[in-house]
Amino acid sequence: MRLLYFAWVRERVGIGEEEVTPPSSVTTVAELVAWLAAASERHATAFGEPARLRAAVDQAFVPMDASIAGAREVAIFPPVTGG
Amino acid sequence: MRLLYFAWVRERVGIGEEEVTPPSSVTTVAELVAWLAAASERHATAFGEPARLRAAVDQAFVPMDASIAGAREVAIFPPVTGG
Amino acid sequence: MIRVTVSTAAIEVAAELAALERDGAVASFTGLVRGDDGVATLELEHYPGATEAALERLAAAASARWSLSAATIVHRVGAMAPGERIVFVGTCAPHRGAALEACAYLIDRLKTDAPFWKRETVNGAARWVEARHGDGEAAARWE
Amino acid sequence: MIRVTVSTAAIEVAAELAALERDGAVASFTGLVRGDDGVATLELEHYPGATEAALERLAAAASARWSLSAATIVHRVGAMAPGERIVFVGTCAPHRGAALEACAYLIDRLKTDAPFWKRETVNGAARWVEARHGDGEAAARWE
Repeated sequence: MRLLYFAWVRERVGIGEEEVTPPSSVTTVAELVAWLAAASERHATAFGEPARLRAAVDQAFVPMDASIAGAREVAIFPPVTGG
Repeated sequence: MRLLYFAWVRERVGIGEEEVTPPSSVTTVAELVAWLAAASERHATAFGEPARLRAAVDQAFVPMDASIAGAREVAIFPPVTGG
Repeated sequence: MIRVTVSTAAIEVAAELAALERDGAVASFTGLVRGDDGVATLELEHYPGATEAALERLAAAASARWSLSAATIVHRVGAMAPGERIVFVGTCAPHRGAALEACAYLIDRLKTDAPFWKRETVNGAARWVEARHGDGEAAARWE
Repeated sequence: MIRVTVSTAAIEVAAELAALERDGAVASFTGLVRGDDGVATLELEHYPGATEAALERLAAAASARWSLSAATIVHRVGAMAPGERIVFVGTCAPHRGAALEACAYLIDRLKTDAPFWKRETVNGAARWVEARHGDGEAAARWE
């Protein structure tokens, strides 16, 4: 599964994307975020406050309880601020 | 008193402006229009349907029962259709 | 900054828009001569002096109500062809809500509050355009 | 006709507006980088592919809802300075109400539905801009 990070999530993790293989117990975006927060100190600073995060699965915006089953690309980022 | 005509009012009267001196019994725009309708056959075709007319006194839009006392310029025209 | 122009010259929207860019949000509306119903030419008559004054009052009212940084109204008069620009309204404000609302207000009110009269030529016959009932309603929603 | 552009190039509003003139009414909104609060530079990050797709969905939704003849969204990304254009939204329809409403809809929804993130530099310090609560409310009024 390819993960993409944007804005301060990308800055805190230190990279814009990575390939991961979460355990089968990780089935939703929220569970993926919790699992990522334990991956490293940098990941902990990025994923420690899930309420401040939003996500897209295969380029479609989804709520945090959305399934990641079969997802090829999951993006995690702060609320958007365009326009 | 200077009268200005626009759009089909101007076309029907045949001129865009004229100087008139209405009698003292003519005190409102509506009375002026009725008085003008009797001035000539062309005037009758322009001013015969007062409900289709609008007016400005000294360049300010006014209702037809507005006074013309002291007016220097009265414009008579159809409802506006700009924009 | 208020800018009002009534002219037979073609409306240059790029220059008008650039002059409006004084704050974070710029909204504009451009009206084009419609070619449906077989309209071949459109002629616009106005009331020199009174028309400009009415547009200036309108722009000043919008500027005060929405605290605009700039408001522009350009209205073409004389003869024009389908597809040509007949009116341009532009507003600038710090935030988008004010710019967009003021722009809608200006075009709605312009249609009822400024002395212009349209004459269309359709199939060789000229006719004065009748005022649309909906225009009065659109203007009234701002009261 | 739907036209969506996400680019580091400066936004050319004149060309965008001219391309929109396909019917009687054209509305536009331009957002400029604000220089208040001492902002020296603004940087825009986006989600390549997903951002363009989100803007295209938005433009298609507006086109269907208001029967638009044309809808354009141009969003700049990368580094820019105060006063520069960051976003342009334009709509064209036979009548002004549709063009103006669809334009307001597009800019309201763009702020909540498209993946862009702003980073400001103020007094030499960079900070990510927080989402505004009012943006969610403005977007929700179209539901």
